[in-house]
Amino acid sequence: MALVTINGERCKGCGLCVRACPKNIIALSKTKLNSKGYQIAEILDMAACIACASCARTCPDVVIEIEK
Amino acid sequence: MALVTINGERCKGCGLCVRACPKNIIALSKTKLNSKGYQIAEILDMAACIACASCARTCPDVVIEIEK
Amino acid sequence: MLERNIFAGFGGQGVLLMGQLLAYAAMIEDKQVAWLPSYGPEIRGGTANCSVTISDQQIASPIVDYPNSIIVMNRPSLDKFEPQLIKGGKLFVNSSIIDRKAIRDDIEVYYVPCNELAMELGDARVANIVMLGAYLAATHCVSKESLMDALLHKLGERKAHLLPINQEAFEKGAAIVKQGK
Amino acid sequence: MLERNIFAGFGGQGVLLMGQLLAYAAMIEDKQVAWLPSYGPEIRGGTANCSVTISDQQIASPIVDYPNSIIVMNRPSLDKFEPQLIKGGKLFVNSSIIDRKAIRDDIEVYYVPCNELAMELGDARVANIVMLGAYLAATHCVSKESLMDALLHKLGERKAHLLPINQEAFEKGAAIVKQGK
Amino acid sequence: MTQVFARTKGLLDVDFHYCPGCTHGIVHRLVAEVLEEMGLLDKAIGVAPVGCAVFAYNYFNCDMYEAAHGRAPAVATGCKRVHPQNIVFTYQGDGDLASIGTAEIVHAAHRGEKITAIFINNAIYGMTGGQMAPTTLVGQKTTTSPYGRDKELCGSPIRIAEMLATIEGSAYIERVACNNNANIIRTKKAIQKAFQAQIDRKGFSMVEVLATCPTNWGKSPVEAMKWLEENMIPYYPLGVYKEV
Amino acid sequence: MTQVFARTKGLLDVDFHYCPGCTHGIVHRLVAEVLEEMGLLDKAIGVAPVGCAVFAYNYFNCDMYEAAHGRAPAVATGCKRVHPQNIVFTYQGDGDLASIGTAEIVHAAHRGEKITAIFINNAIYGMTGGQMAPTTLVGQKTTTSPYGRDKELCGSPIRIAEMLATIEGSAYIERVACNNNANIIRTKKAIQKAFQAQIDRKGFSMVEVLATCPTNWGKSPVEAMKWLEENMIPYYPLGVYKEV
Amino acid sequence: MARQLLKGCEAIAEAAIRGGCRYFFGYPITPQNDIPEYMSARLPQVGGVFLQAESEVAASNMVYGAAGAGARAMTSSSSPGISLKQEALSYIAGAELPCVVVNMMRGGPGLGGIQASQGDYFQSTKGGGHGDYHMIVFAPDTVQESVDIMYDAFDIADKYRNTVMLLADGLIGQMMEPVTLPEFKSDAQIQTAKPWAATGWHEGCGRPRAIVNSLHITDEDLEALHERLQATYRQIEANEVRVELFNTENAEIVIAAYGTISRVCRSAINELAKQGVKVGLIRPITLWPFPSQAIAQVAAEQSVKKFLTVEISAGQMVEDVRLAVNGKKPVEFFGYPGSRIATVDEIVAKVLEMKEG
Amino acid sequence: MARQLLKGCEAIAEAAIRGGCRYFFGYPITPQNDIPEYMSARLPQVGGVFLQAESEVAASNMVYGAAGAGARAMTSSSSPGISLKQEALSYIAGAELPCVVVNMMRGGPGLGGIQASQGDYFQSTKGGGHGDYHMIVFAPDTVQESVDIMYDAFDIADKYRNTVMLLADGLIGQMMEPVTLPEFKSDAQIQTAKPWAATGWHEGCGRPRAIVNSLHITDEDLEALHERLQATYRQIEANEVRVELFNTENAEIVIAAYGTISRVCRSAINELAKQGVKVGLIRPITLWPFPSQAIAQVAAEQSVKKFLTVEISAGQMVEDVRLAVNGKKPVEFFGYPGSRIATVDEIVAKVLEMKEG
Ligand SMILES: Cc1ncc(C[n+]2csc(CCOP(=O)(O)OP(=O)(O)O)c2C)c(N)n1
Ligand SMILES: Cc1ncc(C[n+]2csc(CCOP(=O)(O)OP(=O)(O)O)c2C)c(N)n1
Ligand code: SF4
Ligand code: SF4
Ligand code: SF4
Ligand code: SF4
Ligand code: SF4
Ligand code: SF4
Ligand SMILES: [Mg+2]
Ligand SMILES: [Mg+2]
Repeated sequence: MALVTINGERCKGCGLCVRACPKNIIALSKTKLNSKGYQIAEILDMAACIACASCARTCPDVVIEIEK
Repeated sequence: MALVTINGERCKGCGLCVRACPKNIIALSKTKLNSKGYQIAEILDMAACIACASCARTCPDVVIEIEK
Repeated sequence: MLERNIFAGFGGQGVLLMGQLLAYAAMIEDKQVAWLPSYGPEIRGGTANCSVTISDQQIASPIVDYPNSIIVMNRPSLDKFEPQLIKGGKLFVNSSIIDRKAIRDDIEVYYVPCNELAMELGDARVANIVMLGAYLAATHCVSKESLMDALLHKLGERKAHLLPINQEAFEKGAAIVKQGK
Repeated sequence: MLERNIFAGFGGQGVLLMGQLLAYAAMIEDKQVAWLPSYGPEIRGGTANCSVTISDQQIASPIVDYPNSIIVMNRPSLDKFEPQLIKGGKLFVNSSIIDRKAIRDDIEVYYVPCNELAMELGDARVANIVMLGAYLAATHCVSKESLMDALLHKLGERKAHLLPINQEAFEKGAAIVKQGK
Repeated sequence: MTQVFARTKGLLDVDFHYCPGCTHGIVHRLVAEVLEEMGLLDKAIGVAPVGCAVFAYNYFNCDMYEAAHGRAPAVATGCKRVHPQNIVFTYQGDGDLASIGTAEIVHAAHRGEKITAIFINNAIYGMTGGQMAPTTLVGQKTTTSPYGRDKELCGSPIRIAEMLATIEGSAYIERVACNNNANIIRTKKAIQKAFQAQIDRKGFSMVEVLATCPTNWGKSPVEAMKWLEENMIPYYPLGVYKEV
Repeated sequence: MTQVFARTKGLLDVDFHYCPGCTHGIVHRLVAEVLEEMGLLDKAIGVAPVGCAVFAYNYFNCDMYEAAHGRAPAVATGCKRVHPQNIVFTYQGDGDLASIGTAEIVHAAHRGEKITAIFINNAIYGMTGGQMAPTTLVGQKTTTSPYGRDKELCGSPIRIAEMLATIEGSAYIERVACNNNANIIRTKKAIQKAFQAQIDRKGFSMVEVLATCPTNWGKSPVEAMKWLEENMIPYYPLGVYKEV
Repeated sequence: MARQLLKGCEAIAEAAIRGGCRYFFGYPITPQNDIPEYMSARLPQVGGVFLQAESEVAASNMVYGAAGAGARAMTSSSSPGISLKQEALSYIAGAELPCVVVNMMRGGPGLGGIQASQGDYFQSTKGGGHGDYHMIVFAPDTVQESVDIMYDAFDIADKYRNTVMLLADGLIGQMMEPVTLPEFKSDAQIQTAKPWAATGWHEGCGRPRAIVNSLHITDEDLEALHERLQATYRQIEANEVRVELFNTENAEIVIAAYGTISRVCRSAINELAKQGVKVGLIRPITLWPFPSQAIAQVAAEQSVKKFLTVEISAGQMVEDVRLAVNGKKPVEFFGYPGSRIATVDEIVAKVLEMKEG
Repeated sequence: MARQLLKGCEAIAEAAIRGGCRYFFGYPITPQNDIPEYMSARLPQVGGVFLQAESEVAASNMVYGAAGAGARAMTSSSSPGISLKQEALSYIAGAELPCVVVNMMRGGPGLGGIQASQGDYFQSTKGGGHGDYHMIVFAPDTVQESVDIMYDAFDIADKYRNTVMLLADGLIGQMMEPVTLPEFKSDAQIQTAKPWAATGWHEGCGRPRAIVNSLHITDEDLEALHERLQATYRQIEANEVRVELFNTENAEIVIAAYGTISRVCRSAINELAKQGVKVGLIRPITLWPFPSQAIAQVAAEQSVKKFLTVEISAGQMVEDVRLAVNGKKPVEFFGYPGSRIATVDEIVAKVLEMKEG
């Protein structure tokens, strides 16, 4: 199983990872804002993740790390 | 018959007209220098001139005029 | 009369606009006025602030070292500007998102839950107008009418329909201050 | 000792070189010297001139307003510089191509048929050296030996074989002056 | 568990100042990864432009310059001539490289300067607040083309990759985009090839990256990506324009 | 008798200051003839460069500017925007246009500026005494490439016509030479077409003329023509590079 | 007339248009972007042309081209961009062309920062470009004054065939103040006769062939140019000096300051007046020509003991003040170079210290 | 050591190389072409690099790049070209980089002419670029002095991390005089430690990561830069002033002049001495820092009645002389702006007139 770690404090809620995920398992949190006021990206269904790293590759703020 | 007039005072003796003439009838004077000290171009054989204007076209100082 | 105000908050909170509205209203009243944004370093994001000086005489320095009033829409602005307020000056705190009280006790403080009041009206964007209502109710720096004129001018024809909600927001803010009295 | 000279002529006549040779010779003799070309406007062709100041003391101005000697290789240069020569100064005229005499009578004039003398030697290019010979015979500004050293230096190894003809040219020029005496 | 994706050592561990969704961040990461993977970090010297990437000197984990607006290629040239064994790159926006710095980039290519330019074409002046760039598309509204870029008034956008490819001294020129996974991977390969051309002393290399500026385009980051795909890629064809 | 060839009214009746055999004179005449023949003299406004042609303002029989080195296209732009109905042309050397003025010429083309540039490529800086130009051939000795232009050090010569042809805004781009009768006639035609493109408001037009600088090449005018034929034309192919 | 609340940059742009500007060539740089942006929207509405150049170098040469064509043309920029224009500004001087340039200064040197600064005083007043030339340099202290200056700037430029520069610290451009905008100048006012301009020519068209040119190749030509220029400069010095004196009568200490910082000084002076200290203000409105005479007159006053020059720079205008005072009174300096702005308190303290010392 | 007869430009180039210059970036312009031409032939022989840039703008930014890489780099140009370098010079100041620049002045403004001129005095000494910065400006009057200055210029530049400019009228560059060339500096002397330079970096390499930069974005950073710069300038003012005094003792009138015209003044002084008129000469060798103290001292002399500043410009250095004299004595000006050169006779006449008046 894959483990996607999003560094929430650095996430800017841009949503590009959401668009990039082929599994559609990322979404911007409706509730979690970081200290800068950004809605943080969250993995909705980690089990469905195929560790393709599309999300990490597209993240402009380099806040996503992936293990498998 | 063609008449080629070379404005000797303005000629700089560059020899480009000599090179350009298909009839080989232009030469730089061995004797005539103008007031700036340039050897002036001269027509050696006006009768042979075909008024092609090659000489005038190549003259950088626009000193040649041609009538026919 | 010489009023020196600082408006401060996050980029998107409309603090520059608050200052402009006040400045515009003051101009309508034939006062002298200067609006000065801090346009600081070319870095994106972060906080924004502007100062507005209003006077019935020619304004010497438009730079506000010692404000009479400070309007803070977020916490960092409170932290930064509270110490600068003159003794007896007025501090307006957006209590919706600022989680602390003022520290100083030699000033007048008004807590205005701007975002909540704005949400009550169904439009978070009018939080700044709520605050303006509170500010004017406390300072009477310009008249309500002038401010509404300023608002109308700013909204322009295309957005004139937004006037009522702004008016309501303004009143809500003013009410908070009047209640407090 | 303070000698101020102007060398002038057409572009191709080697007048800048004449000045440089004199300057170099003076340096060999441990004199102070300054060579200054008129590098004038960026226009092609036309006349060239340079001034050479030689002194046994530090040279103040390298600009020559009142030359002691003037060496003119063509007519325009004569016209231009004759009036500038100091009273009693020496004027060297390339009589081969200058068709007039000097106007002033308060100066010493030397007519040197440089081009003809050079042609006698079979090399028109040494006309300037002919003139230098005349100039030095009249002024003794530097020694002949120093000038020959300068020449050798300028010619360099590659052109050292040209020294004899230059020497001859020099002598021919000198002879003209000596004859004149 | 094995690491599939981790932050490269080529980047310092600090926040970017860029707006949310700004593609400068993606390209920074790619350049940094390539430098790290090719073992070039201790040889690399980067030149930041004037533009939103002006602070690039705070991000790349190697020696850095900040150059005057448009002059990064000249600065890189000065540096490379002193340190021919180092790997010198510029990172420039389209205002920087395609407008004020036109002469400098053309002549870096002309000299076959052994440097690599990373060229971020986001069709706008980001830092100064969204003015028209030479790369702004016809009809595109910006703060200095408020009625949309008018072809009659200011011409059609310039295609830098095509232009520089005509120059003998350029060794590797490619245009890529950072709009999706595949293209991001291609972008990284292009950057690798460009640095390799420098290592091999073949000449000048440049990678033009089609990028977004959500803030000044007035679009969300996701919308901006779509706009890039629908408008920029058709006008700026992707591909290798020069490879020697 | 009829006049077969007479001095054009497009030139003032004064001597050129150029060196003997300098081809600037030929191109001056051609431009002047074209302006006269097309009836443009009273509409024409020319911009002289910094270079040997700096005094062009003394020769062309129309209103003239003298521009800062390399900036003739910008000056012409300023003028053309004020007088869109006039015919504005620049006359520039290769140091002026291809080196210091690179950004200005590229962006005149980029904007599709309705001006015409006459570009004299003589592979050298004439006026300043024969320094290397970006167009100097590899191996060519100049006063700043005393050992011959070294490709490794300063790259291969830049081909301006090819480069500008990649730009959308350029409407007519041709490279010609003024080395013989036929090519001089072609040069004149190219100049005509370039002005026509401007009249038709099609965009930017440029004629690159391969030219000689006998003085700084250290050759007689005739030798210089031969050198041009044997060395320049092979590297700089003649022809139309853009016509819309 | 109705007052409007305008940002300095926008007010300047509108005033330029009303004063006859129809051609703007610029390049973006903070903190003056509101000028080109405003122009890009507004000029087409009045039949003018806005063009974003590829660089400041090109922009200023486009101005040379447009001014040489007889148009009222301007450019604006900020410090680094102005440095890039120096060659063209010198050419414009050498060709005796009229034009207007705005420098909305920022902190330098180099890329610096965009903080308010007056670090370009020397560059503007002594000639940042090469050769002996001068620009007429105005330094407004309010948005209204910026408008008033800009409105007449093209007239003055045309009158002397000289560059007029409006020099302001960034604050002036970013600030909003109520302004009264003047009416549009009439076409007749705008279209001054310029028989020297390149407009297309033919024999008998009533003027000589135009040659817009800064090359003066012979000694005589260059000398003649310099004589013309110097004569113009003397005329400008005689006619165009502008200065405001505030409270200088019976003042003990006189402050010299221009632009925004002069307003801070004014506050300080008011403050000091409350404390019974008589301080005056000399505010040069033209930095070149510099109001040396006015300063010398004030320096000659018995009451005046000392001068203080306050700047947002490391001490530049102070030299001109010293030259004007010419040793008659001590002239001190206070200020920070282009980042920090001296505060009212600091100026008050400095004056009090001078009073003691 | 053997004397050689060298042209000023060539002597300067050779002295630069012997003083450690290994990188030259330039662009042709009269009257300084002999410098790049000499460099193009000579630098490859000593393992250096000569590069002809596409423009003066590029050349000066290449110098920024090379200086930032730790090299001894220089550029040279003449007036219009120097104007184009103003932005880069300001960047070099902002990034605190050492480099050397030669300005072989020509007549301006604009394209002007190539006549001898000193019209760029203000540009060089007061900062032609934006922001508050200074270059160290040397003005030699002989070829030998040019050599001596150039030989040490890189040491001084490195010492202060500051630009050193050699400012000369074109005559100095075109003139030939005998010179003694110094020995090559050793590699040890040339390779000063520059831990701030970009050379390639890795953790633990013994220095922090290099950032060559002139952006100082926060108020605090920009202030800190200015404090460092101003401190450096004070140090330079304390250490590097150079001036020659000639015949100033008991002089009645003192002439201030630099460069070639100072030599004309010297001739005039000799001439006047013959007439029994005691005239002295103050010749600033550094134009910045300016020898104000030396001038003030001379101004304090009882015997000195008046000052005369002679320039090949419209009156630029005279301001610095006036500032130094500070009203103690009258300071007059004589000269022509950048075309004609005042003659010995004219200067003599001017002095005699001053003596009368
Ligand atoms: C000489 C100069 N001119 C202008 C500027 C202002 N300026 C800063 S960034 C920039 C343009 C940035 O646009 P771009 O290069 O496209 O980079 P982006 O911000 O879009 O990444 C400009 C014009 C400057 N700093 N210096
Ligand atoms: C800013 C500036 N830089 C340099 C010069 C010096 N300069 C005069 S002409 C010229 C080059 C001329 O070469 P080119 O453009 O090829 O024209 P050519 O003389 O060969 O016709 C240069 C560099 C200048 N006048 N201004
Ligand atoms: S690794 Fe791939 S599948 Fe997993 S979250 Fe990221 S994009 Fe989605
Ligand atoms: S791409 Fe990165 S910054 Fe953007 S939402 Fe996803 S994790 Fe956050
Ligand atoms: S017209 Fe033709 S044939 Fe006659 S002289 Fe000229 S080139 Fe020769
Ligand atoms: S081409 Fe003209 S200038 Fe040359 S020799 Fe012939 S006539 Fe004379
Ligand atoms: S302004 Fe545009 S380019 Fe700049 S950081 Fe924001 S999104 Fe990126
Ligand atoms: S130097 Fe060359 S280009 Fe200039 S006029 Fe002479 S031959 Fe022509
Ligand atoms: Mg961009
Ligand atoms: Mg050329």
